[in-house]
Amino acid sequence: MSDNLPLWSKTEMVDEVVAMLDHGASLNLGIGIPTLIAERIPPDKEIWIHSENGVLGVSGRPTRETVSPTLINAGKETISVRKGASYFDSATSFGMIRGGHIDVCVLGGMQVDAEGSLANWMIPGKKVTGMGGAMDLVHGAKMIIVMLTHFSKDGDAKLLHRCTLPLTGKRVVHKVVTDCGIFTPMGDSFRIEKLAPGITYDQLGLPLKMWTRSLFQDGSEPWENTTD
Amino acid sequence: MSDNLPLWSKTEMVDEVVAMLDHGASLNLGIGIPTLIAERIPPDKEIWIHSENGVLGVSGRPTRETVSPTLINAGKETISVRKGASYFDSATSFGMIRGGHIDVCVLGGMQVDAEGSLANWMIPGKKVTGMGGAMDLVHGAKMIIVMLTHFSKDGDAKLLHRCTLPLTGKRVVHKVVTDCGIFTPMGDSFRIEKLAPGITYDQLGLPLKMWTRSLFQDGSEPWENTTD
Amino acid sequence: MTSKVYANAVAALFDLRDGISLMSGGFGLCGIPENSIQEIRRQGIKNIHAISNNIGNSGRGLAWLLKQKQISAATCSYVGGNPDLEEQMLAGEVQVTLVPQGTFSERIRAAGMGIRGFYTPAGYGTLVAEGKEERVFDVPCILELPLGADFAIIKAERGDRFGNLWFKETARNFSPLMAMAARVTIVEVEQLVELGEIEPENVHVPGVFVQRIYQGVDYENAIEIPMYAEQ
Amino acid sequence: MTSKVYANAVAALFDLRDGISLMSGGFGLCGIPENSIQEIRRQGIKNIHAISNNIGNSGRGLAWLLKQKQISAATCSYVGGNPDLEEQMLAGEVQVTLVPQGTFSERIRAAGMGIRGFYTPAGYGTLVAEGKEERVFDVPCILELPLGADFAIIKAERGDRFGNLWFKETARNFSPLMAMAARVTIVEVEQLVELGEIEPENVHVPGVFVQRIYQGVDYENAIEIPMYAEQ
Repeated sequence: MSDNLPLWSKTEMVDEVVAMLDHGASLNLGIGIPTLIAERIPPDKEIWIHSENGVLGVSGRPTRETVSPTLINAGKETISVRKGASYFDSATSFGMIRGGHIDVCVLGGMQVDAEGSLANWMIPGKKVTGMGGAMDLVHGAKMIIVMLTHFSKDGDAKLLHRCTLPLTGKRVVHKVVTDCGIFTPMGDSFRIEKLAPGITYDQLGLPLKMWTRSLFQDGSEPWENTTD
Repeated sequence: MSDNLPLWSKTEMVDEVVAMLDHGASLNLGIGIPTLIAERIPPDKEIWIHSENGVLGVSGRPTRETVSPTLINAGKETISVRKGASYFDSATSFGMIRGGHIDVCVLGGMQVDAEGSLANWMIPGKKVTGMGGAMDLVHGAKMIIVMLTHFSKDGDAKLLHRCTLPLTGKRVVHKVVTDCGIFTPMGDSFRIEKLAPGITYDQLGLPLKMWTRSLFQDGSEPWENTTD
Repeated sequence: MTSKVYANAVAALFDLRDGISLMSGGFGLCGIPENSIQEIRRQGIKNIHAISNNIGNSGRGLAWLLKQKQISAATCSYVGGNPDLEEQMLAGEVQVTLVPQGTFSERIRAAGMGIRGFYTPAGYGTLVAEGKEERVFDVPCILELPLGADFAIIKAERGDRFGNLWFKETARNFSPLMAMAARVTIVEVEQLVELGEIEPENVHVPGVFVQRIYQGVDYENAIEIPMYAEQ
Repeated sequence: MTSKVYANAVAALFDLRDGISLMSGGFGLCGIPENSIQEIRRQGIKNIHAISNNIGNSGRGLAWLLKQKQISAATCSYVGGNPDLEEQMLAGEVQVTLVPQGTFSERIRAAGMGIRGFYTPAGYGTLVAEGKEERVFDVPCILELPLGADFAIIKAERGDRFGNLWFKETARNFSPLMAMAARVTIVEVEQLVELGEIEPENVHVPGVFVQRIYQGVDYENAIEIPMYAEQ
């Protein structure tokens, strides 16, 4: 179903998220696509990246000279840190999240629903990986953003009225960024905040009643970007 | 009632407690008489003294040259520390106690009862000071020792069948050291572990049924120290 | 984000108002935020709910605010050695809630760490347990709830512009917990240092817990009970 | 007290036995107690209940014990990247309990700090909440209980004979919490230093939480996923 759509690339998705971040914000990045965000933040934007294994101030990748086996992110990849970084134990690290001290948390997902529930840790009967920190990360950050491709490999939309997979968190997601656009869970429908150029609402893979239009602050309507 | 008794001095009481401490033990000292313990530990006995305001490794007093306004004990007195000392926040400090990591805690008291309950923070209708850390300190340490004079100024025994003052902790005390001797709360009575030389059980200020004899490890009986 | 660094106490404490809940770090007079307390005294705001272990001591620290009748409620563990508080408590001018010190610390941490309640044995079987849920685990416990605040005023030895903090000796006490637990945490430091000057492993409070920071001045660092070794 | 310092892993791990619960610090392969794990592999003790975030990764760390079928139960948050565990879990050879990572950390801390239970929103409305008490505070929460162990094996960068520890970079992770939560905590260090060499303010784990310590040897310090800046 998505084969011929003018979808956003991963980089375009990442840049949409980066545009949502305020200067000085603190940010937790889940493993997978969100990790790319660290590499797309412009140098003049001071963002404090938290990784739940116990570091605040992730800056990017080390060189072969500076790499350290004891300096990794939650995806177990080597990282480097900026001046002003700090290290702490895992209880403090998750307390930062649970206690509401991190501004934005970006996670990957398998399904998101209109109620804001997220499923991203388990497919019954298939390989089990464990929830890791995801069930904690969805509680506490001031804004929870989920990034995922809009359609599964089988062409099914991953934005649903209600998730069918086991939940990671119930009513926790604030924004959803897919390769089709940006959406806000509204309870029984998603509000369309932005669509990738050329995407129309009837290509979003769910009945019309699942989508609600919203005006942008500048008065333009997202529909105007579409061929609808 | 206690005027003519051959009571232990404060120093003798303190030395009885010091004798109970194993080399290498960790020890929390309450404010008041227990503070003196820090100054009576022999140099060859390595004792790690904890003060609940956030220090482990208290060693004694500073000189006028080394004194620091940021280095105090829970009694707000200036202290010094030994090599290997550490500082930490108050949550960690009380977690050390509550979590059972401190071997011995010595507190002052107003009343102790045969059930092992302690009252040491409030006399209704009189001056209120607050419980400070006492209600936490009585839970968790492997041995809770209460030091107090055996009799009040009015001559009433402070070791009772049941405390009459508001409790600091219920069934928490393991040993009681008074100026008359050392006692173990047994539920309905106190077991006499040791008496100050010349003290007899009928001078202890409560009916005979409140006291139980015990044999020392060397086979001698505490009664043999008395004129009974 | 505007910068977290403010010129002084006047600039950093611009939005305090009557009726706020206010945490103040320090144990007795050790590690108290002297500049912030003096600025609050100058502002004269009223009906403060003060949350601090001692609410001042020996007529100093938060007792400066007590003397001016700026505090109407106090949550603390110990009022001994604080005649201003004892007097106003007995006169009914300050509503005092006494909390066991370990529970006080842990409730503040819980507020900062997003823990909604916890079970502790401290206070079981005492007046402190009245009205609280009791439950038996390996030992009988009572349920205690988080303790947060609108503002926290904190003093640290060193801090940088992101708000990373380092405390000296026993001046740490409740301050890192309060920094986590308040909606707005305002820190004064002996030394405002460059980013990176506090070694990342040795940061006591990561900057994300701090909203404002300024260089303090004229520290008294009073010693309450000086005791010296016999020399 | 006999000294806490032991000559090596063989000496320090003298009393492990079949059926123990065993915490192991580290995140993936970062900060794992390599010497202690190898000694347990040599000893061949069985029916271990392993409590560790990943129970090894990429065939290393605790996966060495999995390969020898020494682990019969595992409490962890993530099994991805650990084919040995996935295989034995699906074959029913290892009973795996998955715990959300923040809850995992906080439960271990609770065991160490004497907290008998706490309420957290993490896991509410999910499979994790099944069979647990739910209670609504500002948000719906579930009750979680402390997680302790018979033994903890920990690796630190520096440690002294009293057991004061200091960790490098992100190698700290769960280790300080586990040191608090186990009945016997056995630490191996890159550098065994003199008392006082770790600055008192910068001690990450005060020695009172540590029962045994030894100088480790031959550290591999493997990097799981090396990623480099384009140069």
